[in-house]
Amino acid sequence: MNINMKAAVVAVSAAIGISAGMATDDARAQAGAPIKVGFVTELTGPWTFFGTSCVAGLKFATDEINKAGGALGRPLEFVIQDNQTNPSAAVAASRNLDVNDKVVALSGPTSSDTALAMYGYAEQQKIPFLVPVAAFPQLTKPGTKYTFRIEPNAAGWGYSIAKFLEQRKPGAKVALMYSDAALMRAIVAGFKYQAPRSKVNIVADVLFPQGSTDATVQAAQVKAANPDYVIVIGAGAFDNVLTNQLLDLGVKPEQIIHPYGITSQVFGWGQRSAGSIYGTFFDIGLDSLTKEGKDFISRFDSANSRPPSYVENYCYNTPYILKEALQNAGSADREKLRDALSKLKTRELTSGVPIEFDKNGARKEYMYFMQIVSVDGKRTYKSKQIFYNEWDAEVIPVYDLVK
Amino acid sequence: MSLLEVSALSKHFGGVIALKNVDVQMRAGETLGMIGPNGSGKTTFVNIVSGQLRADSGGMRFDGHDTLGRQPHELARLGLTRSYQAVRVFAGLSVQKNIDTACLLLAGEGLARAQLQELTEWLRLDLALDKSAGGLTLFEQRRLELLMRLAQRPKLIMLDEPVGGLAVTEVREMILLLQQLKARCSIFVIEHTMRVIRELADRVVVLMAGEKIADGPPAEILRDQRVIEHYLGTVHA
Amino acid sequence: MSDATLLILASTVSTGLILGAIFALVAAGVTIVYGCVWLPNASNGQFFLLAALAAWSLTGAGWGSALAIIAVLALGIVLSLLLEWVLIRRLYDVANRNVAYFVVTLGLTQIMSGIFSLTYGRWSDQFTLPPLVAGITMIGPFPLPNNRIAVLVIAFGVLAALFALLRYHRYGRALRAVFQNREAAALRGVDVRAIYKLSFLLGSSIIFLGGLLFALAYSFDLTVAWTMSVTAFAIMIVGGPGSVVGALAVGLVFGFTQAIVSIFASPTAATFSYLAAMLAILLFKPTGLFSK
Amino acid sequence: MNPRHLNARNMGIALAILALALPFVLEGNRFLAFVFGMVMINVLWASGMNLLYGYVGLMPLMFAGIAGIAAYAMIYLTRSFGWSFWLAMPAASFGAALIGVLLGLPSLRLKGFYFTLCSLVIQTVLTLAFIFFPHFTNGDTGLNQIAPPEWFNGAPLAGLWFDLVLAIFAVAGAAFCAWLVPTRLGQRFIAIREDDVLAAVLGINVVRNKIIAFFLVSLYAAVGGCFYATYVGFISPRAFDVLTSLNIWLFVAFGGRGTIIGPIIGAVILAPIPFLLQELQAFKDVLSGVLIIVVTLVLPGGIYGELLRRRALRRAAAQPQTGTTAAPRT
Repeated sequence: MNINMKAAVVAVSAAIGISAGMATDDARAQAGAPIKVGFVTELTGPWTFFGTSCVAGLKFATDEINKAGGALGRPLEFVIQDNQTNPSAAVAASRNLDVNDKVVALSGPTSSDTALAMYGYAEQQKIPFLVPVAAFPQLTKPGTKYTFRIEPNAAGWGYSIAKFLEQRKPGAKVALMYSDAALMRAIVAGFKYQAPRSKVNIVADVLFPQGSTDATVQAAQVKAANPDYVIVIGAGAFDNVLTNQLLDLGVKPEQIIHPYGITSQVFGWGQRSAGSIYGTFFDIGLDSLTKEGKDFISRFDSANSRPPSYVENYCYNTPYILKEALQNAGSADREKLRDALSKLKTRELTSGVPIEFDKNGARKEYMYFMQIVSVDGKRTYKSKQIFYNEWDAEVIPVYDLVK
Repeated sequence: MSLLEVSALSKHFGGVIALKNVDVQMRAGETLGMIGPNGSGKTTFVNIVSGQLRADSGGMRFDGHDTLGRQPHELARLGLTRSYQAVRVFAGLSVQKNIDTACLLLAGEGLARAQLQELTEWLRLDLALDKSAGGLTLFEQRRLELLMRLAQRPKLIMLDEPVGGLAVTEVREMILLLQQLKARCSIFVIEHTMRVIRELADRVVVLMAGEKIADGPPAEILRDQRVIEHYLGTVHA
Repeated sequence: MSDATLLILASTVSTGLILGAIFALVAAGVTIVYGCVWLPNASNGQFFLLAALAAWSLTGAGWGSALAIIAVLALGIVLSLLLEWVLIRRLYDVANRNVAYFVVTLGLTQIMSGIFSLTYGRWSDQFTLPPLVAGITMIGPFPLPNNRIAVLVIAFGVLAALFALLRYHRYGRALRAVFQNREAAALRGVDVRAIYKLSFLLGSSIIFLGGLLFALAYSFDLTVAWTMSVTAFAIMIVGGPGSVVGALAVGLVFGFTQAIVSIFASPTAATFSYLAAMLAILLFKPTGLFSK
Repeated sequence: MNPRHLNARNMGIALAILALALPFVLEGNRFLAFVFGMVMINVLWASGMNLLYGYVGLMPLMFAGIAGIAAYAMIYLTRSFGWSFWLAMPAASFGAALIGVLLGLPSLRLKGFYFTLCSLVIQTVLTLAFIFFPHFTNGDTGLNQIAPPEWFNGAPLAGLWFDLVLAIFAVAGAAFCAWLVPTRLGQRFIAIREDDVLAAVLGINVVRNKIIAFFLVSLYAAVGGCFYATYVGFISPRAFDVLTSLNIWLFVAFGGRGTIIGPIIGAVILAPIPFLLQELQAFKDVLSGVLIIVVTLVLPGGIYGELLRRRALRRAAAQPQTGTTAAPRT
């Protein structure tokens, strides 16, 4: 079974063009059997880009940690499995890692749908579950014991956008265009809750089913409503379609707000989007980058010929968080690790943002808003930080807003 | 009283008229033949009477019931069944299974083993029981078709060209069988081969382009001038 | 305000036309193969996607859109020939082959979609082709990309050519003869198997073209294949198997339905309406609306 | 009595004993035990699909959709009204079976490809409905933490005992088919499969029998769906999409349609693949696609059907030719 498992790791890593050889070989060199963590993420399917980016970030950290002696004197080994962006597959993979590989913890999903599926399994089987990049609020709903989420919840993002607009243009008229997915529903729910309280008026609200490919008509509707800002949340390439069709219609880049932006998206929006605003949790344009942060960016860039975004950053921090928790727990025991995680008080290596989890495993919320300065093909882009705010997850009734 | 009573039956497919005001009466125990050139509406007639097609207009009574628009399986229960020009048996099943399936209709009050045995031997299928029906010769299949119908104790059986495609010797045998069949139930038979009609039918109906042009004993029908010029001329070749 | 309504009107019409034309093309391809060869190809959506993906790869490799399109069409013809030779012709004489073939092509669908998610899955959020023609034409307040105008022109051009072919060319007459009655056609000395082969080629090439045009006009992901398969079948059934006129008319209707529905409801409502229409036709007029 | 029947019956009994014994054997390894449970659910499904596809000759591609309806309904009843699983499951299944009958009505008018296409459309509509009416189904995100059925003492059914319950239902499902086929009803089904026009002429009410068949097959789908949901603990629309229907169909076609043993063999061989070969996850669609084509073109009888055919040929060869091949002449 072990051979079998190694084969899986190698096959998968090969599939994403990163050699898992290094990590595991180092592991052999280390004293003591590796501490296994199940990493179930999107290596195929619609969220592939997030999954592969995440694994890229993860690799950096695991290599560093294992070179520096691992955790508890044992190497950290992330057993990576593909969930095809399919919740059922995610559950199957989790079960396999739990029973066959006896992993101490689960991690990995970057899509809320797969994360929710694993959440159910982890909570039922009492396995610590560290979610790097999945923002659906219910992942930390009251009563959650084993799930910890590094990314702020998406309803909060919506709240944050409303706060941003309140400060930027009181009484702003806003149009919403978004795809129908758990993440998008949550963002919009948070925004719609906070909008009236922040004196923001919603003048158009357009929902697209998954797999939509065109928005000509809807863009025209939005343009006709003549808003000050358009919040665009398309799934995958559809985000570019929405953006381009709005720009074609003469909407100004400065009017377009993307709740979240990772590198590939920024490149996708392109130079014509210079001036648009996007939310994020880590960006090469941040004011508060630590030395490790700058270092990570430059090394990631030279390795992947593109700068990292918050996805890579969270997955880069995940092994460090686990390492610290394991050290505090003093043993690779699931219950001990869970307690250690809930007590953890630390900071993100790369940006110095504090990391602590509340009783539900939710994190102290925060968000940056960046403005695109320039986009240079698929190689680099420039952005500047224009807004930052922090808030407590339950400042809005987040768990009632999104079921 | 008459067993089958069809009055002013009409049917058209799109623009084509298949049947036009056809009246046919049939007494119990009688054997009625129907002749006519290809496309004269013979098979359409059988399809309608046996419930497989809906008539556009007209009346239909069988054994005292109004049967216009009744489903085939209802008619089967009333005792009206049919055979097919292109013989139709469950080719995928064994002969025995074919017979069993036919016997499903009359649960308790079905034929006794002995009667079934007698039928099977009469139609000389007793040795073929566990062969696949698809593997039988055409003649054997026609006999099986008969056996399956008779197993249901029909009052009227409508035969659509029962000797079609059979070899000369087989035709002779079939006619023999059918003559014995007359003792068992009333027969309505469509045929091309004059011989069958001449030797079987008590009475003949002639269809021409969907209309009944003659109705009477074979002998005089076969003398009928119109029939000869329109039909017999074309067939004897 | 009237400017706003004009804006919405123009966008609706243009979308309806483009979608409709592409639907019509694909449905025509499906209906020709089914109506003539009696083979319902469930994997047509995958062919459609294959064309789009191939074009995406080629343009990604630096080819110009026009060149890529021609190359993909050629590839499509070769592939269809291959498929016809390996698989399809084995079914020409199978009794009730339409079920067998439908199932086989469902299998083919699974194979192709599996391969696509393996090969293209990891990029699957970034499929857009560079435009064939640059620039934007203003229709009143509404900006219509010239690229989409080009797509529209090509689509209708091909549809017109298809009509001419079926109406006036010798092949077209033979094809219609086979549509109506295989045996009779065979008796009249038409080489039925040759017609089958030609129709399969023609049909799948048209589907390929449909995929290319769709990729040009819109961005796409791997899910478009299944949607297109179902839509194409819906159009074929409603329009009447074998009726290219039906494919065109119903295709346009569906295209406009989608465009109009998306003004006041989610486009899903459109999909539901297609399927509902299809079921209704299947149940109450299986021959379709335009069948002779 | 035809020896093949005896033979098949023995095989069936052996399989049943095996099914009821394995949970105890596998208790050590929860993963293999889980795979076993999934196989049992699929055996149940395959037997149901076989009832319609194998014996009535219709290919219901909306099978998974019906399973989905039952699963969602069952969860709704347990969560919103606090019903016990053992109450909600039969209720939901019965309801789903009635819906299955409604969805089957087209088959009374349509034949062959048109029916298959129609059932495909219905399946697509159901999948869309599961995705786009989230207040019941929570959309593409799916429902998780589905509570397992409660045991007699109220404790949640789990581990060995859950596997055992699944085994019992699977065996019961297959046994019911085995009992049904020789009955008059089963014989009518077969007649309709072989030639429904002839069946009607022989007095069989095709419409009524098809409706009965649809009710039964939907019941199988529904019960399987309820157990699937509680056993996996998570469902999403994808768990009940057309690919699932096709896979279940493949179990039947690959094993051998129209036999009791065939579909079981098919499910036992094919169902575990995606679990045991995690590395092949991505390839499993390709694999089943290839199998579908192979079965349709090369092995229409399935492996068990092929086996029976071979055996029949051998027997025929062994027997001396009786005089019945040619029609006796007078």
